[in-house]
Amino acid sequence: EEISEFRIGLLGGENAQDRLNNNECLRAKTEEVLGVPTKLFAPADYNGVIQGLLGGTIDMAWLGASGYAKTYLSDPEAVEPILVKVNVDGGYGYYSIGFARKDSGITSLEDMKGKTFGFGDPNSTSGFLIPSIEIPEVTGSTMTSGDYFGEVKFSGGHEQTIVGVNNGDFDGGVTWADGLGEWEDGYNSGALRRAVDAGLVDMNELVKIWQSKPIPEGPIVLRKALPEDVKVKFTALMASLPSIDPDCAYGVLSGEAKGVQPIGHDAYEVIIEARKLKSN
Amino acid sequence: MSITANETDFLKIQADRHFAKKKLMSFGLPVLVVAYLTYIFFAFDILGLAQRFEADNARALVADSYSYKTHVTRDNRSGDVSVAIEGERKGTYPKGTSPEWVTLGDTDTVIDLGDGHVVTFGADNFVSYDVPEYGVITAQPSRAKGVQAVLPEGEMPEWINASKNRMTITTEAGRLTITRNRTEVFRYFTGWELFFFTLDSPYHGLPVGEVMARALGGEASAIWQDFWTNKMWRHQDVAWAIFETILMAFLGTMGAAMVALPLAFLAAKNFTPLVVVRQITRRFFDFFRGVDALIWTIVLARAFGPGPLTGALAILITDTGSFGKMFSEALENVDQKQIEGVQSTGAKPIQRYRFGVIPQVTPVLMSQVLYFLESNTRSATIIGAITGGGIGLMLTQAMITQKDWEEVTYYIVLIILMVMVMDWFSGWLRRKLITGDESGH
Amino acid sequence: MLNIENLTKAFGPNVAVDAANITVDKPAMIGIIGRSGAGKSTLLRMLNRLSDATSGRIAFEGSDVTALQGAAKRRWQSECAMIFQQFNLVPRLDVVSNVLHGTLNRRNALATMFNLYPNADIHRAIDILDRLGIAEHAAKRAEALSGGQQQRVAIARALMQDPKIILADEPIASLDPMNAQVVMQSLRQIHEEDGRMVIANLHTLDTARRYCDRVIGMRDGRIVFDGTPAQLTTGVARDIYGADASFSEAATSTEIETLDRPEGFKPAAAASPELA
Amino acid sequence: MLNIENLTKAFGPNVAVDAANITVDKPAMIGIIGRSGAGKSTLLRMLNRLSDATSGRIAFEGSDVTALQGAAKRRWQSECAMIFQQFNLVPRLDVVSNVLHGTLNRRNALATMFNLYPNADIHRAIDILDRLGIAEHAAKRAEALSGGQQQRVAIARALMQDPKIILADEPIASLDPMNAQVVMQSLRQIHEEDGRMVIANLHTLDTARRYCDRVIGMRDGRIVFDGTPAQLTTGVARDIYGADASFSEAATSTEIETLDRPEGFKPAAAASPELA
Amino acid sequence: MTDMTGMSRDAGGIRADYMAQVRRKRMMDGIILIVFVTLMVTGFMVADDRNAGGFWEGLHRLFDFPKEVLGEAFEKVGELPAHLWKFLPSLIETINIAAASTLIGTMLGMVLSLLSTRGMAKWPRLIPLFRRIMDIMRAMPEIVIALVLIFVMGGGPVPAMVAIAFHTAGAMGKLFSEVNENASLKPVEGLQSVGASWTQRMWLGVIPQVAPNYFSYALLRFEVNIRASAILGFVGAGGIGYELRNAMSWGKGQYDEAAAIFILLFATIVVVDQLSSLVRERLTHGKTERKLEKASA
Ligand SMILES: Nc1ncnc2c1ncn2[C@@H]1O[C@H](COP(=O)(O)OP(=O)(O)OP(=O)(O)O)[C@@H](O)[C@H]1O
Ligand SMILES: Nc1ncnc2c1ncn2[C@@H]1O[C@H](COP(=O)(O)OP(=O)(O)OP(=O)(O)O)[C@@H](O)[C@H]1O
Ligand SMILES: [Mg+2]
Ligand SMILES: [Mg+2]
Ligand SMILES: O=P([O-])([O-])[O-]
Repeated sequence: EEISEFRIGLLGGENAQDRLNNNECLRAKTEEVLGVPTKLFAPADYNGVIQGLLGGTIDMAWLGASGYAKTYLSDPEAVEPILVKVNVDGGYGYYSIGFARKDSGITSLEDMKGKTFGFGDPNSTSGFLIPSIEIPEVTGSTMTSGDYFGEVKFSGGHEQTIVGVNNGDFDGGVTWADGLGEWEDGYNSGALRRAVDAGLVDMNELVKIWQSKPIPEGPIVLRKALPEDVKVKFTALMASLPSIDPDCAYGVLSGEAKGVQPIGHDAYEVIIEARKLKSN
Repeated sequence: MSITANETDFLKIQADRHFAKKKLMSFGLPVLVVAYLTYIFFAFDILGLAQRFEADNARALVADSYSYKTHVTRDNRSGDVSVAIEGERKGTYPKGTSPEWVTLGDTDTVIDLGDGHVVTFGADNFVSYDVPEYGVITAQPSRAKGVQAVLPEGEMPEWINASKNRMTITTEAGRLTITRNRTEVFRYFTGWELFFFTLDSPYHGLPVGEVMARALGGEASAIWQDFWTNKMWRHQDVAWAIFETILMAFLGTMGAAMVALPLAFLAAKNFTPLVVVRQITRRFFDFFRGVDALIWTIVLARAFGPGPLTGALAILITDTGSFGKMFSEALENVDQKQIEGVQSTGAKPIQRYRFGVIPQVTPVLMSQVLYFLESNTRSATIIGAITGGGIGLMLTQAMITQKDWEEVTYYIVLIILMVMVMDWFSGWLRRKLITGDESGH
Repeated sequence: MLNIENLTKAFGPNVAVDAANITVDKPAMIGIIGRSGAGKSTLLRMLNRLSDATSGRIAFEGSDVTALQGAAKRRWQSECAMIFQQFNLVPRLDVVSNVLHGTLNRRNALATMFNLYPNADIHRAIDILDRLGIAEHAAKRAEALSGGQQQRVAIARALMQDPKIILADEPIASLDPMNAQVVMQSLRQIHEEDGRMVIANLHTLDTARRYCDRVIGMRDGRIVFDGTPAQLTTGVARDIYGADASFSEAATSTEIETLDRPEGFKPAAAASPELA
Repeated sequence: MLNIENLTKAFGPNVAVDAANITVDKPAMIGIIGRSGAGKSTLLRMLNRLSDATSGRIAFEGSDVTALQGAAKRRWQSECAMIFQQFNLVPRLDVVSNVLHGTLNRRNALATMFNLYPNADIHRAIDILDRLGIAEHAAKRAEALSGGQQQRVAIARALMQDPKIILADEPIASLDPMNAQVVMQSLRQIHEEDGRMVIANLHTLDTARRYCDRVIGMRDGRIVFDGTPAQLTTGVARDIYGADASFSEAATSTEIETLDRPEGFKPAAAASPELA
Repeated sequence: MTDMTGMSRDAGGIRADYMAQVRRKRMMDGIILIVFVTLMVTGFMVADDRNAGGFWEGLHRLFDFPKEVLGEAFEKVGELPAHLWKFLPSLIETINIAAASTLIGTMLGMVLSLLSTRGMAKWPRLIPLFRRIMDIMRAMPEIVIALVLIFVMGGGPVPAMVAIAFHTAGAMGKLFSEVNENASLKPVEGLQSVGASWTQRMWLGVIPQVAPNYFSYALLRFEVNIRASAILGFVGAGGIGYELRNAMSWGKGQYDEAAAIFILLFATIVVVDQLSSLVRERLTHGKTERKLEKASA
């Protein structure tokens, strides 16, 4: 069988156009390698990409762990993980960080009792899934509005959470960071760092109130139904990207990375179980 | 006197009562409105909102919409100094070059923020900021000891925000942020920088006349290319996005009109005497219309994926509902006489519709379709924000990441212009097609 | 040639036309009179097959018109043109297009959908309009014409059908006396020159008397008079209209002459009536 | 008391009222005649300050009316009621409300918006309606009344203003003769009983003659006649109307009596005039 | 009837003229048809090409998503009443946003329309200004205003309300001024002659004439605004749209909630739609419908 087109889905987190720009080099290389027209798509939220993968209209995406779990739970035959990003330190994990405004006097989850708490996107691992499981372990209560927190809301995404906390819409919220580097810089990479770089927040005015256990980096996935040679060619391209074009890899992998390494479905079983837990 | 005094008295009493009722009515309505708005006032917590109102954000938004900032950054680990417009990679000055207010030295970098404000990056991560009428602030960030700021005598003013590992100084001239890893200066300028050409273009910074002259000198296509592919403002992508938005509106509206017209006959009393068929068709219209285009977008995204086609189909489905309803109402209002006139000549049913019905309803239908074309341009903006296409996505994403407010402003201006142009265009078409059509074939 | 036998039309319990019998042997100009609700329109509509008879039979040149269905029925309609009180033109279309509607039955449906009429038809339409004296309005929209002109367009459409019978349902009721005369003259002339049968519902006696060879009177759905204009005396008219002795023909007249009545001038009186 | 000096109104190059001079010493009933376009309406509208004069001056009891602005101008309007040819009532509101509009200027704006009229005003409104013979329609919507009744409501509204002057712009032009008479009688009576000044534009000579103490004739914006009804001879009238010898007053008459002219009955003629 | 006997002198000329007109007309019709068809076909091809999935390949998957949602909803149909109850407050919030913004927008639109109708305007010279203001208010998509306001004052119903009210004011202003243009100015002049102020003239002279039409348009707008406020919830402005997005994007496991929300939303829209057409029918006895057409024609 043949494909006539290869379609790459891009998850949110940045300006749609920045995302397209950052991945333009990957698009060109893929087109060259596969010999078919390749296109980039940048839907507004995680769900947009996931629906595309499920419906077979998107062939490849770099999902979050929870996003992968959702795809798998909806249709186990839809996609398969191929590669995962490896951090500069060799690990492939990141953290969900709980934070609040310094001037609110909140310094820990205890202080958050009765306050407004902000999640990100429902399909985010660090912005919802992991904290929604690990935070109750600390507080000993559920995440339902009124149980422990006064109100629990979804901001819609990591950026909105940060701005929301900074503006006082939420008393505290969770977002992701690599956990490396300094707090005052917003860590080495992650949503906080981007907000600092953009001049949106001053880390002096924020405090960390919670940190999760390491979260496995999300997989780069391909649609299972793709022809085998396409999968092989594309995986090879992705795997060699950091070495052949570091600049391109920086854009595609959202910052410094040591490289990518193969990964399978098993690495995400935990997340899938976690996600099942949250479904009613 | 036409009537007796008695009767007049009776009339007066009646009038009194009448006016009492009127007073109640004319009071009752405003009272209801005020009561409801009061309820809303509390239900929506407007007082609390006023407290949370972020004047700073509003100011930042307004300021950023017509100004830009240039970042001068030193990486305190490597000592490298870079100058970048809006701090973005695509706005970075090539190594060794800088705007004239930044003097790059071997060890010292002198940044003149204007009005006497001067920031100097010295050796060993040393930073000094000479603030007129206040004094010189120095700092020497290091990994071990933090920022180590030294301020002039006296109470620390509120425009300085300092902690062990971080210090921010915000003045009218600009902003200085020092952390252990980085030292960064912002200077603000009015305007939309790099709107025409980015720094890597040879045409950047040239006066308009000069660019014009070069364009006439045969460089027109190169100039256009540099402008069109401007990485900062991405004019090409924006143009495509606008086009996609209009395309969604056009395909959706026209497609819906074409689907709805035959269906409308099924829903019109005078054309479909069968109650069952009529009711089923009408309920279908209600359903298509009642489920908003937004939800159709989500439903369709699974089958067609993100993109303008999905948006166009969502508009098509919703508007089939709206048009179906409106068209069938128009059809129910047709003048039977004309149809009978055509029928009496022995015309076939299809000819009866063509000449007895269509000429009557075209003006109404046409004006409704064109009105929707304009309003769908607005809807398409929103739908694009969800399906991933068009100017709507660019706008919402630029807003959500909350940095490039000048881009947000640019998109908003473009959207308003786009909608106004479509409004004007549909009005023009309406006049041309409906009133200008003399023989009305 | 035309045989109407026991033709009846009931709307629920209400019998609009009650066992009408009419026989016409050769093309004639026939006027049907009767007051409002007598069943005149219903009769004509059944003739054109715009509505179906409840019982009874219409035969034309031997064939049973009441039994026709589908294409055959439309064929009949094209042979039996109808002119309406309100003209029933398509107001937004131009005059020639309206006239061309008379050919719809003969032409291919698809072609007409796109307004593709043969040039010969267009020329004939203009000739007919010319004959009726309104050729100069050919390109105007029908709605831009006066009532009398519109009715002549309707007649042109009827002529375009090249019909054997022309049915006219109160063709002049919406017109002023001047236009009424022009329209009736046209119908008469068509009858005389082309030898077509014309059946016209009329609501004024004098028109029927002046223009028709034969007058049929209807009352409450039944035919109560059938004879020459000469036989239509005031007494008979009173019977048809169910009027009493105060009935005066002038009340229903549309004659132009009767409008120019002499007026007596009387100077303003000085006395003013009491207020209230 | 009323002094109009060199009052002029120009619409672009077109001078509607050209240096009009009128002096009125004591309340009178004044009729202004002249043909269409003579400037009658424009003159009244300037008096009421509905439109501004181009030049010239209106003085009433010493004060300069032309110079008033804002509240003072509205004050003047309330003292100088206006009655319009088309009544200018609010059709959807009831009669009493329309009459009460006469008090708008005196009452608090907010109160009137909520229909808070004092009961005394309501009673007075009904008394005035009663005086004009239409009290029984008090509760009806204005649009439900006949033209003559509506004009009387308009007069009632004017009276409600308790004005010093009543201006009436062709108050009877939209009315049938019977209603015209009632309305003119009412105006005359108001003048006589209340001693208010009434200035009425009229387009019929006989009305002016019968009801007015003084008649002013306008032609092309200029005042060409100012005198008693007796001085208004047919020759003068011809001058005012710019008519030739064929001018007959009857053509403009609205007298009731002239309508009941005997009618000669003429049977329908058989001859038909040639068409075209 | 001289001209009925033969062809008149100029009938030939008329014939030629008319034939020329027919030819012109046919050509214009042909060109318009070709342009339209080309636009539709190429437009479709461009959209199809720029879409992730093609139209024809996706067609057979059209019902995949509804099947998934309905499947789960049926599976857990027992929980439906509880869900309906759970989301009722959000629905009420959405309806409140729509109602309040319709109310405020309509009142604002009323004033704007009076200020921009010839013969009624308080400051006739500023009519073009008020018209442009209304154009801009109308052109501004709600989502833009809402997102900006969310940035400035945080999420919640108020940004949505302000955004919708703003847009509504512009849209209503335009519609209302069309209604005003059909209103008679005579009563206004009548009131002016008694010395009434501008507000009195408008309130007593104009509003009674146009109120039924205003009301009917406002009801129509209320319907539109319910949808708009649901959409804004989708981008973070609270109400039922927010719940719907969360349920929808979580996907399998919460589709039953999505279905419940959907039922609420759909039922509301249908009820309001039916109610408003009933009221409008009563109010104007079908008059407005015709006016509407005329106004838009
Ligand atoms: N479609 C209909 N449904 C029910 N009753 C009808 C219908 N058409 C006509 N009628 C009734 O049939 C009777 C005859 O009506 P018809 O229109 O034939 O009278 P007419 O003589 O043409 O009167 P007119 O002078 O008013 O046109 C009337 O009582 C009328 O009410
Ligand atoms: N608003 C206006 N703009 C321009 N010209 C006007 C205006 N109003 C009146 N005119 C002109 O002023 C002249 C006088 O008009 P006016 O209405 O005063 O006449 P009139 O005597 O009341 O006539 P009529 O009997 O027709 O009411 C006319 O030539 C008219 O065309
Ligand atoms: Mg009839
Ligand atoms: Mg006048
Ligand atoms: O799934 P996340 O990348 O948002 O943690």
